[in-house]
Amino acid sequence: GSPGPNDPHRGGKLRLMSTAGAGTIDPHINYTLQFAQIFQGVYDGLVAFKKAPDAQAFTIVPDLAEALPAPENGGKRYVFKLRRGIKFSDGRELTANDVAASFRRIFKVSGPTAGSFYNGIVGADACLKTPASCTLAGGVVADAKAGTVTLNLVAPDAEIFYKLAVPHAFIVPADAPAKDVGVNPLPGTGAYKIVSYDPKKQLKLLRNPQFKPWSDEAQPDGYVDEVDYDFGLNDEDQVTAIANGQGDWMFNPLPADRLGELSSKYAKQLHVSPLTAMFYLPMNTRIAPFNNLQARQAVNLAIDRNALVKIYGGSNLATASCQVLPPQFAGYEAYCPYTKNPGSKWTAPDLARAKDLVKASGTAGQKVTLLTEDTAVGKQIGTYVLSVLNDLGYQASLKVLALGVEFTYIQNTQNKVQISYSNWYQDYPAPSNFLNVLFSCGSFHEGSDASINISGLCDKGLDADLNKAMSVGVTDPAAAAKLWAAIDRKVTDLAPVAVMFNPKQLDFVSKRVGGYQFSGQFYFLWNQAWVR
Amino acid sequence: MPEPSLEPLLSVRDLRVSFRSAQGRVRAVDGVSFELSAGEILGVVGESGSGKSVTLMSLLGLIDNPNVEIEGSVRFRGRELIGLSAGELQSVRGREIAYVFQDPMTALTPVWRVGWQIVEQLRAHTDLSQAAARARAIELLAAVGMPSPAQQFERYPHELSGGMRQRAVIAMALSCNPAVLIADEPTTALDVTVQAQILGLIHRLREQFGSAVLLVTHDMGVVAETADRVMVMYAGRVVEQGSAAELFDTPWHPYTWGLLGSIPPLDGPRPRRLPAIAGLPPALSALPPGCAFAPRCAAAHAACTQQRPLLQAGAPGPLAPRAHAAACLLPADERAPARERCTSSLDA
Amino acid sequence: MPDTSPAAAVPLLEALHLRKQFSVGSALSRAGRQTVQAVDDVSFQVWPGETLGLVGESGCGKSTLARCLVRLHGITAGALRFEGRDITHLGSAALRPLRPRLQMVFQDPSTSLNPRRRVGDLIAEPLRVHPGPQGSRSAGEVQARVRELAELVGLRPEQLQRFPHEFSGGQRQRIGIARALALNPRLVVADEPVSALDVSVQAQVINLLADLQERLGLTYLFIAHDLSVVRQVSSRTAVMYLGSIVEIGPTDALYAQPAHPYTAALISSVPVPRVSGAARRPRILLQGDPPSPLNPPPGCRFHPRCPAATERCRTERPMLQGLSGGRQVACHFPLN
Amino acid sequence: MTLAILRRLGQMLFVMAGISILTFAIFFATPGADPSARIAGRNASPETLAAVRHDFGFDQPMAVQYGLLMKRLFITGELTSFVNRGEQVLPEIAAAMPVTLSLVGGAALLWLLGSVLMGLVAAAHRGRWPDKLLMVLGLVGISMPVYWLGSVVNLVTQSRWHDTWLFSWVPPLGYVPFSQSPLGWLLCLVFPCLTLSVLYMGLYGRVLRAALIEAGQEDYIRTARAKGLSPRRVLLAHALRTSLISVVTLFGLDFGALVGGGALLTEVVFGLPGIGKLTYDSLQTLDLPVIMATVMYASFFVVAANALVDVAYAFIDPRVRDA
Amino acid sequence: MQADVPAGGMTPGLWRVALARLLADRSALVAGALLLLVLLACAAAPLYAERMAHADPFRSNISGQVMLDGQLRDVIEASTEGLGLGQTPIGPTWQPSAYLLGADNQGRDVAARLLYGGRASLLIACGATLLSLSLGALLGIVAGYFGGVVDWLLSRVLDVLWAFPVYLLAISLSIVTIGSGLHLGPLRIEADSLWLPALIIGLVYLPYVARPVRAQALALRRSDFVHAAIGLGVPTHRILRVDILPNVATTLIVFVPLMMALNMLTESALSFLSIGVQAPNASWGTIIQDGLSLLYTRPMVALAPGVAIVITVVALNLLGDALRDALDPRATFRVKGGGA
Ligand SMILES: Nc1ncnc2c1ncn2[C@@H]1O[C@H](COP(=O)(O)OP(=O)(O)OP(=O)(O)O)[C@@H](O)[C@H]1O
Ligand SMILES: Nc1ncnc2c1ncn2[C@@H]1O[C@H](COP(=O)(O)OP(=O)(O)OP(=O)(O)O)[C@@H](O)[C@H]1O
Ligand SMILES: [Mg+2]
Ligand SMILES: [Mg+2]
Repeated sequence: GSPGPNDPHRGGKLRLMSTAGAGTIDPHINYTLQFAQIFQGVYDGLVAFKKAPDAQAFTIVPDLAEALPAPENGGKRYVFKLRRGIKFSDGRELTANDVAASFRRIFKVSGPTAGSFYNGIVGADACLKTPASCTLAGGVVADAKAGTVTLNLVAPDAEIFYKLAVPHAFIVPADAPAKDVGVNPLPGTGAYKIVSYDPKKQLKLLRNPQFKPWSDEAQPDGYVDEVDYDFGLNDEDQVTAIANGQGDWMFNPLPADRLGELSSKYAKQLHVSPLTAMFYLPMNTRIAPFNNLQARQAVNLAIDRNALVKIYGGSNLATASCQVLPPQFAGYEAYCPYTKNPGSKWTAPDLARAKDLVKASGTAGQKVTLLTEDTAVGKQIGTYVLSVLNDLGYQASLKVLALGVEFTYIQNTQNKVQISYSNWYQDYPAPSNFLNVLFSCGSFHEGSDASINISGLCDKGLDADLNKAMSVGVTDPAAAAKLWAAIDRKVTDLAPVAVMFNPKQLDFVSKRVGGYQFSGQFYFLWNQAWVR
Repeated sequence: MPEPSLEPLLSVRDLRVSFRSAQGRVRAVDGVSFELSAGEILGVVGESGSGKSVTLMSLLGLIDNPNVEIEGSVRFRGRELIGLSAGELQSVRGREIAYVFQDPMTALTPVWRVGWQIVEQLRAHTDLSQAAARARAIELLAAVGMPSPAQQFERYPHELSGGMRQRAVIAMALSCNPAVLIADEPTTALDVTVQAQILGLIHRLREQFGSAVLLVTHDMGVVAETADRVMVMYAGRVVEQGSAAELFDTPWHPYTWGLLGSIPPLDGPRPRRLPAIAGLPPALSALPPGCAFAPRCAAAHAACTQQRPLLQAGAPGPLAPRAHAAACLLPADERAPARERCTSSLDA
Repeated sequence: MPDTSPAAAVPLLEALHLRKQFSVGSALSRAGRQTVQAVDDVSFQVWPGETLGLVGESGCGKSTLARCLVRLHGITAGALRFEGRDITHLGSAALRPLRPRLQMVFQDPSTSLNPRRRVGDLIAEPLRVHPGPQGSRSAGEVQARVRELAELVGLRPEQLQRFPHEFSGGQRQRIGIARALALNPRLVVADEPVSALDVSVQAQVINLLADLQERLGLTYLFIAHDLSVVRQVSSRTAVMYLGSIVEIGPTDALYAQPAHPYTAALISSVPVPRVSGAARRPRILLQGDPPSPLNPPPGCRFHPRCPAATERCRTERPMLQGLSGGRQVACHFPLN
Repeated sequence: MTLAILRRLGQMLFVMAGISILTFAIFFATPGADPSARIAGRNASPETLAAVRHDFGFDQPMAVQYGLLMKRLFITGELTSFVNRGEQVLPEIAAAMPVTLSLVGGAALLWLLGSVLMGLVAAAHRGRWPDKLLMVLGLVGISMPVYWLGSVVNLVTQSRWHDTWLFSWVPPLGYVPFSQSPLGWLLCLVFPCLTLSVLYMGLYGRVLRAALIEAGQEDYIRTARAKGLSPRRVLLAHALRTSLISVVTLFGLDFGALVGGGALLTEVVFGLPGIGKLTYDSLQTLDLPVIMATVMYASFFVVAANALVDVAYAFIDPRVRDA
Repeated sequence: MQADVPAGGMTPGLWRVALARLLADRSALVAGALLLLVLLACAAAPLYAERMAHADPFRSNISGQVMLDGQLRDVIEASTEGLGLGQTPIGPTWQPSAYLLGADNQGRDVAARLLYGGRASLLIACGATLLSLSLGALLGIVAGYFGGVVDWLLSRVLDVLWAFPVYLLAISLSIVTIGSGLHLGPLRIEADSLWLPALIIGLVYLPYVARPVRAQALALRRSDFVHAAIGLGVPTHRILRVDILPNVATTLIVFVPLMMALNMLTESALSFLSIGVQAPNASWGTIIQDGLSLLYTRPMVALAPGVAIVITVVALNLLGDALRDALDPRATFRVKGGGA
């Protein structure tokens, strides 16, 4: 007979849904989780995140490279030996030249992370200045005959493998155009290939006929023959479609007013998984009133994280937190000074102490504008925090900006945003991806609208600690973890942000989907699911 | 001119029309009686607002106002028209009694061709085929003196001049050979030279089609030149009636004197001042109790303000509908001297 | 009777080859934009103390001419003199001091009075905007003058507090006249002041105008389409046809012996309120309708309707030429 | 005549140029509008940002940027989105058009039929209860926010009573192309069209009734009645025929505006991927090329509808034709 | 018309006559009463919120609790079935003392918010109406009266505004100003001010007023009584003030309720697209918007403000029609199909 839903089963069509496409299909440029999730089954890097559930996914395994190379030259050189016989979906064999060209392409197309992830490669400086003439000479050296690629770094980098495993470092053919390919997919080496893409309608994937599995950990074979990723339906309708079995999975968060119905009627089809992410309120440490430490701490003390968790969907969908690092991370040590009974866990807000702090800070009565984004959660959190700010004695007002606009707006130092709503999802599971990216002096760019250090914190001592932790990490991860834990505490004490909670992912799949797996890195592993 | 038959074609008895309004009841027509015989032209004169149009429109129930009240009797060929439903009146309207309205500029539906509108009427009352109706319409247009009638047939109303439009309206009115043609100020909007053409036309057509004509105007000159008999209205009432000669040569009512006197003469010596009627017509909602003209009448005496005069013939006895009659309390013998007094005193 | 002799040295108002054209129609309509020659080469004089009557059919350009004369319209070509001074192209500010002496009474008394103002204010308006002989007038002076004017035209003082819509047509025309007289004008251009009125009221207004002329020594340019009215009021009469004056002369002579075929036809068309008595003049029935000023016929404008038209009339436009007795006619073949 | 057409075209161009400049100006006055940062991605280095800015020409003077945009939109036709990079804008609009046309066309049919019926019945029963009832209904129709009505309709047909026989046939929200399933197409449009037409039905019904009653006082209606025509014929052939003129001009303008994306709220509420939704989405993400293209498209329809109405007006109303 | 002229001094002016006619119009009275009711209710918002519902309609009350029928309940209750996901606010209690119409997803009293929302909606509608009427009248009169180049220029500007799809323009303007408010010289409007949407809506509908006013001014410019005034030598500024403005005024007054109605719908639509009134302020549109995310569980949150809008707008439209009948039967007010 036919295999039951619980038995692995090859073939069929998986129907994914989202309200909209996520922009360009160029893996070197697209910087969205939505498409990273797709790219992981379509392209490969030299190394890869392990295709495994939850935090196991944070392990790096060799992918196009035969093995993880040992650092040479004091951690500044890595030599990757490529596997033989891997072919792109157009039938051409992958060579070392493709790898070198792909690295150059990151710069040539001005990839979003070219300056932040790959600026440590020798020659990257020149490439960043004049992308068109990028050679990365001495930085990425391909030896086609030997089948090796040598990567030379300016300085040791503890996180280099992570950076090589994200989609921006995926390998595409050497002759890929040196510009954004937009809606025309590039050939890849993964188990699936993208056959068509219309950002308003559909992304279609089929099996890559050239694909022969080489590592189940890095690029496992998929179960379904075809994947249709449809765009255009709103979230309510996606839920209905999945409930009726007309769709298999949706990308968008489930609408809040359907949660009750779903959790009682479709409990079996729901999957809750923890995320390495945090929702937080950046406070501008450079302008009043939050240039005052006590004022910032007061906000931290006053917010009722339970209420915020409720807004997000309840304690089953989020966990209150006071600190920057999420629980699954190396270096995470539970720490919460901003609660009724300070310790490791948040219990209740302490409004009285918060008010005292505001009084002590002398900032009471000042005008504060809170920025938030135009999503259901964003608006609700904004409204709630507004009440808190007013309770604290500020004259608070709220501005709601469109989803696409808010992030660049609050990042822009010229806009002098005092406090805002934001969230941060990891690029890769390293503490620096939170602590260094969000709070180092290097992440603050005066007068730029891409200043990710929104709170504008620039603390010499903290910067020194960050650099130390990162360099120690190259050789001694365990020692580094200790350092990171200290930094996490230090940042939390400095309170440049008020962390609210760590969210969880809620996936709703149709009855016929089996083999649901959640990767901490790429979330729902669609290529590991099967359909009846 | 054919000898007017004595059998009345249309006989109106004590017609009263009133409108209910916020100010109370407005009596627009108050006890009007007259007769119209076949082939006869009856002129109705009176100043603006004296109730001429309302009288005529109520004959065929054309007043489209929920607040109107019509009393009295209108007999056409012995058939009572008041109280008939719109459906029953349809066969009379346009076929037996046709209308020509005051303003040719607005009397035709602007979005239909002139010919179409004539054909429409023909086909509403006869069983002519489209082609036959068309031929007949062109014939009619020719009869009213339209140059190149086949072309005019295809024109829209706005493409015609005022005189041509009025001709088209007349052609339409005549299309079913009506027994009575009601013309409500058919020339007021036209120039004198064109007015002369239209009046000539009405005369000619009366001969040709034999219709009786009820001609409304406020121009004494037009009545004098066109009508066989004349009826003068003031404030919704008939103040004087009689043959044209009687009325113009020996007017009895002081209002008629005034009307005739206030027109500047076109020949002879020019008076230094015109013998105008003093004052203004009364508001219909607040008529004086006696003679409506009394407040403006130079010959009024005490009784005029109390007693409402009835239409009275010169000779005693029952009032013949065709007799010269006036609604005035002045004794017959005092009229001529009074008229003399009034006009000359004004000229002083 | 006012002095009508042309011997009075300077004409009060003089029009020389006056022209006024309008462009009409929308660019989208079938015919496109066209020009209308509403006033087409008109010349005449108005002498102090006289009443010049102007008759013509509807649309022949009487109102346009009147508005040109008081400079409510710009003038397309020609010249206009008032009191000997060229006012053809004066701007509105330069005209303002002249306004008190050159006034107009409008055809339709119901549209020429602002419905939202009380009658007293309407009559007072010219007094308020023009300074009197001793500088601007006090409120009391204005009030007194308004009462005086009201009495002059036969309105009761308490009626001054009412609105125009509460008056009858004849009364409204009196208001218009009072307003025009407020500043003691020399010339009053009256554009069909009685056409909208009933005969009985019409006579009252004509009498009023005559009385005022007598008392105040006014000069009128009196426009009407009713020939008998013009005859009653004017000492000289001009007849207009399609934008031009076809005949002008002393009233009695013109009515008794029209020189232009159009004048003759016009006079003969007027219905006379008489059935017996003196035999009426034989009627001259014209053919056709007045042509549109959009495409006037060539040559003599009247030739398509003229019973006596010849080939010459079709091609050559007759100019106004002098006849005996101060008369002028624009016809190749005058009737006498 | 040709000159007139040229003038009219000139005017249209002027208006559209004005609108495009206004749109452009509004866009660049918007805080956070500069798309470089969004295109470059979060945590982009300053160098990357500069490179993106240069690539997209955001470092050029405004006038040059505007010229470039116009050129890409109207001349080369290869305008691409800022947000969905590589996505061609014009095909996007072409794809959205049939959706909007289906919605607006269906609604127009409904509201024209409905309002003519409403106007006629009300005018015929002037002052009596059918008139009063219809006019109050029309008023309520005009007064309901369309998005709210749409939401309530959705609530009723998609959730509350979806399981009853009454609404079980209602398909899920969204659009089904005609080519894919004619029946599906029809069904998915029923409620959106009804919702959209309510406002206009009320509006037109009231306008038509007023026009009919006004026409009823015209002299030519009196003439028609004096001719001995039946009341129905007087109403239909004379009163309605002239009254329709005012409705036709209204209709032209409204239809133009709706086809141009004016049905935005309806499209958003019913999840129809038409022009309005496209515009709305692009405004949400500040996607200038798409905004510009849709605004130009919409204003083109408005301007063209204005011009067409003038021409059509001349066609239906002979008085205007050669005025 | 031959009027009998009553003896005696002052007679009522046209305005007084119109007022009398209005007072005699039954639908106008009904509309007026409805409007008054709405206004009073909105005016009493603080009274209701503080005295009866004891609720702050602008403060989050997510963790709050309420005593209902002797039971202490969470205002926002967590679902306990299945996986225990989702939170549901309290539904309508139909008791004026607490949560008459239920709570929204911030745990706030919907009834209190409804009343406060009405204030904002009415205020914005009023402000926008004032703006478009005053500015529109000014532009329209200037363009219509002076004609020529001025008219050409103003007309083209109005054409551009007119052809710019209403909602697109409003949305665009809102998006521009929502971030930092409007700072134009001395004019400073903060982003969360109610004047901002009022300004935007007023601006967007400028042509709706300016165009008919221009047409009317043009007609008045050609009317006999203005000619008469020119003929009398009345200075232009006085003509504008005395002859043009009072005659345009009737049209403007007729426009007031109709524009209010239109503005109200527009405001609610903008708020629905979350670019109108900014949280925590509420207008009926924002409440509907909040309510839509609860539509399937607590429909009353979205239904109630919708009904309020319908009632108010119907009343305004009725009043507008009655005013038109009473004042200026020929005034035409064109509602473009922008609100769809
Ligand atoms: N529908 C109506 N409602 C109220 N009063 C009306 C109505 N129609 C006419 N009247 C009144 O009836 C009176 C007579 O009007 P009618 O039209 O018959 O006068 P007329 O003699 O024809 O005047 P004109 O010469 O101006 O045509 C007028 O005073 C008018 O006010
Ligand atoms: N403002 C204008 N624009 C265009 N054409 C005009 C204008 N005013 C008058 N005309 C045209 O000029 C011609 C003369 O018009 P005018 O009003 O002067 O005639 P009139 O003799 O006063 O007629 P009536 O006796 O009807 O008042 C007409 O054909 C008219 O259509
Ligand atoms: Mg009449
Ligand atoms: Mg005139």
